[in-house]
Amino acid sequence: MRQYFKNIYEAIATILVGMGVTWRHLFTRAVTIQYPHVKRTLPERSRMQLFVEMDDCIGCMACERACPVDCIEIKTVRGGKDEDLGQTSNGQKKRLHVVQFDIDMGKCCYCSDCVFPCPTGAIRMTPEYEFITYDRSTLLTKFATYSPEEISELEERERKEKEAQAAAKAAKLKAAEEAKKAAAGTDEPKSE
Amino acid sequence: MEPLVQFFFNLLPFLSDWPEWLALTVIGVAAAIMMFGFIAIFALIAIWLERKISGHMQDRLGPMEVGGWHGWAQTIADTVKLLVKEDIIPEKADRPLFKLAPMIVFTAALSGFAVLPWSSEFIPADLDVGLLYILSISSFAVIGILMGGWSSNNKWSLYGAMRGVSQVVSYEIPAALALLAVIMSAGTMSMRGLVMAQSGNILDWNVFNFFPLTTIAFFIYFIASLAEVNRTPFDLPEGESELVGGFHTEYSAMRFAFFFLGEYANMFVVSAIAATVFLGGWLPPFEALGFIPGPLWFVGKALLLVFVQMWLRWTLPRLRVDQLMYTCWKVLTPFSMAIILLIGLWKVL
Amino acid sequence: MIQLNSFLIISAIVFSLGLFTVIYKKNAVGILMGVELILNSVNLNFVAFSKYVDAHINGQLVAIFIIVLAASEAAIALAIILNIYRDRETIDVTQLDEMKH
Amino acid sequence: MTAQEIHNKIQEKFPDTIIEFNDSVLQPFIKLTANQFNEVCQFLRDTDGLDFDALMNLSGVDYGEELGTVYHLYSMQHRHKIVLKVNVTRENAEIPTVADLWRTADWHEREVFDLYGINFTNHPDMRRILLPDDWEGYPLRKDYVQPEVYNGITIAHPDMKGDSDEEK
Amino acid sequence: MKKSNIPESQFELQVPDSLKTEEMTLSMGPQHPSTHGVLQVILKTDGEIITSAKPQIGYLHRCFEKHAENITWHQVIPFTDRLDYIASMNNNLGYVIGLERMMNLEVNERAEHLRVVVSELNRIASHLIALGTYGLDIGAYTPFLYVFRDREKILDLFEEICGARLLYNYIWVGGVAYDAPDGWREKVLEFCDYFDPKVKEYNDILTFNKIFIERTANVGVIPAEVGINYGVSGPSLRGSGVDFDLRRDDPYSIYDRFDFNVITGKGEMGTVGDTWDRYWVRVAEMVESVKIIRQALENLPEGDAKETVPRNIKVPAGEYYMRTETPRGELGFYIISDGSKMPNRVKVRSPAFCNLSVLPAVAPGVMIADLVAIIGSLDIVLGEVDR
Amino acid sequence: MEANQILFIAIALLTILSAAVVAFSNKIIHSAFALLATFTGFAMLYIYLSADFLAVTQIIVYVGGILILIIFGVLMTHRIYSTAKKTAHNSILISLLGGLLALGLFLFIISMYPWAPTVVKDFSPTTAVIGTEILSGYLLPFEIISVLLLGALIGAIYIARQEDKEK
Repeated sequence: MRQYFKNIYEAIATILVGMGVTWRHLFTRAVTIQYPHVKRTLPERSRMQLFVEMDDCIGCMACERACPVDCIEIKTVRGGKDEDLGQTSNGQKKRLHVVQFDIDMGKCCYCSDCVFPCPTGAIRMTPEYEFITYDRSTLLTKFATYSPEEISELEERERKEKEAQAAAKAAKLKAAEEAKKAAAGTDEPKSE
Repeated sequence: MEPLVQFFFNLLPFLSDWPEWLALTVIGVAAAIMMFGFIAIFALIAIWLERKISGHMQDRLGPMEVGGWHGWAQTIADTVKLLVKEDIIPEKADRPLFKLAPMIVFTAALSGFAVLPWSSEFIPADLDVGLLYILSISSFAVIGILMGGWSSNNKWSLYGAMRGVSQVVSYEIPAALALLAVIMSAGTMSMRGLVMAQSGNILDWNVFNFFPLTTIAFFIYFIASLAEVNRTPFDLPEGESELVGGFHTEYSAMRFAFFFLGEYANMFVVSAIAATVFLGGWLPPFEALGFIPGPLWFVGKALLLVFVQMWLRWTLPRLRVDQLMYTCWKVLTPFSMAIILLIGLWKVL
Repeated sequence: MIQLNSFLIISAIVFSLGLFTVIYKKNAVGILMGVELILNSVNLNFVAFSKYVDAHINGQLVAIFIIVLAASEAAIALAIILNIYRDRETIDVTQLDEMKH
Repeated sequence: MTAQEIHNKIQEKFPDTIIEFNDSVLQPFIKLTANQFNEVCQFLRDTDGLDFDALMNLSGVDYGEELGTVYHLYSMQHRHKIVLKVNVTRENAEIPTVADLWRTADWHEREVFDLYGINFTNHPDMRRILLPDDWEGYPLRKDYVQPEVYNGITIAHPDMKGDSDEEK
Repeated sequence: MKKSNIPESQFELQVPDSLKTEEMTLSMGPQHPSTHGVLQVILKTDGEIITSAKPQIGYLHRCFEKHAENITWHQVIPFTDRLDYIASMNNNLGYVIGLERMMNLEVNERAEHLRVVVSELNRIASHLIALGTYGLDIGAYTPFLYVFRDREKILDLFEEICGARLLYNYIWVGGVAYDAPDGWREKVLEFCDYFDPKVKEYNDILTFNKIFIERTANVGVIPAEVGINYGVSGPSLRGSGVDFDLRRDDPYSIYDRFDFNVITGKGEMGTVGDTWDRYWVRVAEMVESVKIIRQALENLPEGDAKETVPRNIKVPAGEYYMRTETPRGELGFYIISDGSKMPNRVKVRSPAFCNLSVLPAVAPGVMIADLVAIIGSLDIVLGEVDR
Repeated sequence: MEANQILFIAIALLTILSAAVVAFSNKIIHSAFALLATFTGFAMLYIYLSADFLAVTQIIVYVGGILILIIFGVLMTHRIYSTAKKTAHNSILISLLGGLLALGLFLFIISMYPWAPTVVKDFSPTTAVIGTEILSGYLLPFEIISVLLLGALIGAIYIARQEDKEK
């Protein structure tokens, strides 16, 4: 019987305590931020959209290898022999044309693993977070500035260079072989 | 009947020249439309208030966008949204009953307004058995809930309906007994008579009349009425964490809106009854405040109780079914019976 | 003017419907509903006579007693039906015939 | 109690069951035969002084030729651990269940069955747990080939199909 | 000594035949407000009473273990974030310490301290969610918003130190990804001062509310031996009165240097091991976590937290089972390395998985509302259950 | 025709039609819910008969009590989670015959006797009169019916819980 009345008393008392809490909060300042009108300033480390400074990219593919979800796709073309591709901001010389640097933000897991291996600090995460779209394909960001013609031109040149190199190599090899042969003996008749 | 007719005759004198049946029909329809309009407006305001109150109690702001000032048009926007939403009826549902259920629930809530005394002049129907009438009306809502829950052909809905029925049927008893305590002291069941019996200042109100007996009766009625309108901590029939949405899980669009409207109308009805029976209805607390018209006092008192209902809702967790029954049968009912007994003794001695 | 006759006719129709229900339904709960219809129609007669024939309101008082009786009858009947259902898994009255044998 | 002592105790009671005991690695383990495994576990759990009342972890492993299950036991009372290993052949992958001794094993064994296809004999409810019941194959086996279609749904996204492995 | 096995059917409710009404089979979930994600429980009910409850999991299965076999050691870390996405720091920590022990790697002092601070902050954040959603399960809406208000502050701190709010990828092999920025330490201390009085607020509005106590006390009692046998761990096991905390009993990182209490359930409001006890353990643990954070920040050494991070990770061949105390319990990583740059096997012994497995044992005989309370008190995260 | 009479006819039709649904419906649950309309119709007819207290009592007891009992009875004795359940019936011919016979008999009797009202009463509140009557003239039946109600209550509980005794 005592327990019965104690229960009733406790119920009433604790309900009143709880009501007191909510009553006090009725007059405390709300913590909500009215988002589109007021925006929080994000700390500089905020990991939101990826950004690549293409001038600094040397096409080393470190970020592509580091990405755990394969959202970065890079294609490079070797620069010409005497071509000057400029320097990165930390003074490294660029040797490759980065003809394709695609980041699919729809796949990105925002781990920032790609940021750390970059030797030139070209890829970084920015506090930019408003990139919602209705179309998933627009999340694929292309950073490379080469036009398709330029790319095919560069690729063509690279192919030619490669061929030339291969030819040179083959010629070199052949020459070496011949030299070897010549050294081994001159008595053998030459074929054709 | 007379006060309302008189009220309308004063308001629109030409009505008295019309044939009686026509005048009466017009008055009846006008009163019903007024009540419906009141419910609609009240629901709009109450839902907005509920959002703002819950928001501020939770350190939030609540709706802020629609309509400019503190999102005052949010509920209107939501109503429009509900109106144009697709009305989904489950394929295996019992269609006639499914469609009927929200109407019954809403009609029951609307019928309750018939006997509310807004002021000494304006009482839609001053029944001799007014209070009993209100108690009887709530059984319609029960059937509506049961109908909706069963016809949805959803097990969660059925659970919600079963809980709702057992809850409302049980809590009618302490609610009726608590009101009976006052009926005993006032000697009438007419709403008007009940208010008239409390005339004087605040100490003549029933809530202080047989202090502390009627005060306890007031709290008992308030708690039981919370249960009757399925508000937290007694919102088991729709307890969203257990039964998804309870009896209205499968309802959408306007049918859902009618359940919702019914709930808010019921909130007002039970608060208004408490205000009438215990807090002196349209009477001001002191004679000096008599210049404020009666309906404002009445609505103000009812709104105060509605606010307390909301306040409780955003404070308390939900009871379990067996605890609900325990509270009803082992706490509220014995207490209300004891109060009736004591008031009887008081009256006799 | 609404006459006594109208009530009597309504009552008669509902009574016959109730009787029909009692005979027609095999389901015990259905039969109970028929009984409720019959009781209601009887009640209506009592109240109608109370208004038109009786100088006092004896009819209404009888009707109140009938309502109470109907309530207790429904409670008992449903308790029995539930019990039968638990035992037999059916409440089809035509199958509840072992008392005959 | 050290791993050596635990090993000795088992050796004493079940002389033929221990295949290998390695005390030199980070976490010493005892490799056991499958046939008496349940009895050994019962012994480990119920013997005073051993009291391995908790099965911390149960995991399937694919060693290439063989499949195996690794049990990490812990004693709440004495605060000592031991690792048990049971290896079975790919063709005849059956291990006695320990779900009756440690209820933890119930779901873990189902998971191993689900992902490695090791059947635990006498398990009360040997079904797949994480994958759908009609899934084919045991994905964590090293020789598992990802099917292209499951119930008419293409599994691999066209962009992703098989490019992740070769490139690295 | 022969100990008795705990049979599967021990807890199955035996309803006498004569009392049996029709059993109803209910599918609770995978879309249900209080299954904390995509858990499905197949319920058999007799009225409001549950006669059996069988969890069906796997709706969120993301093949973590298969995935981990195809990526490098370091790339696994972002994936561990996504196991228990409410307490990612603790997941990082478990995996990373496992690797460090296999590689025999020393971590510098500042990094160790930062690790402890962020893990404990994350523990508070996770327990806050547990509290809030538990209140929601019981029907109290407001505490949920209060805890989110305070969790938000922790997330802000995290964002400042590592840039992310939920999936941090912060604790790396050999150290941490970023050093703490200037003023971060003071901000954390400020948070600690702010947080202590808030616990009283939670207690006022929820913990000691009579309705809440009635709903949770004496419900879903897990006796200690049953809990251990089922592999229940963490606050759920401590709620059953088992004085066991890996931070103290199997220490990792630098937890052995701090002074904190291990909270156990004492059955203050009902039976030892009921849902209220599990809830209360979480509340009290938050206070202990604040204590640890204060101590760690007091001794936070100066220096560079990143200096010991190796550039390329090669884990020597071997295997190791590393277990750490996450907010949900014993998170184990069983790591097998064959010496290559990718793991051979990473098995996750997830605490939520084991905690959930006890549900069929405690559910029979309770009401539907209690089942919700029990699931809430086990504090499962489906990301971790299904992996 | 006055509005009053139109309303009366509407109510009468509601009562009779819903009673017909109760009788003829194939789904027992529809019968149960149709009873709601029948009971309400009767309550409204009582208002026409100046029996306001009785009308309210009718709703409280029949709708709030008996009807819910009946619906619960239906739900508990059927596979309650399927809405498509239909029930079997006896021969409709015999039943119709029985019903029509009774109806014919009643109509015959009603038409035989000129039911002229002997008293004309205006509406006056009945609550007080009923209260006084129950505690004076009808005290004995009142007491008996109270005891009966109590007995029925205990009996119903006893029957419904018989298993406990067996155990």
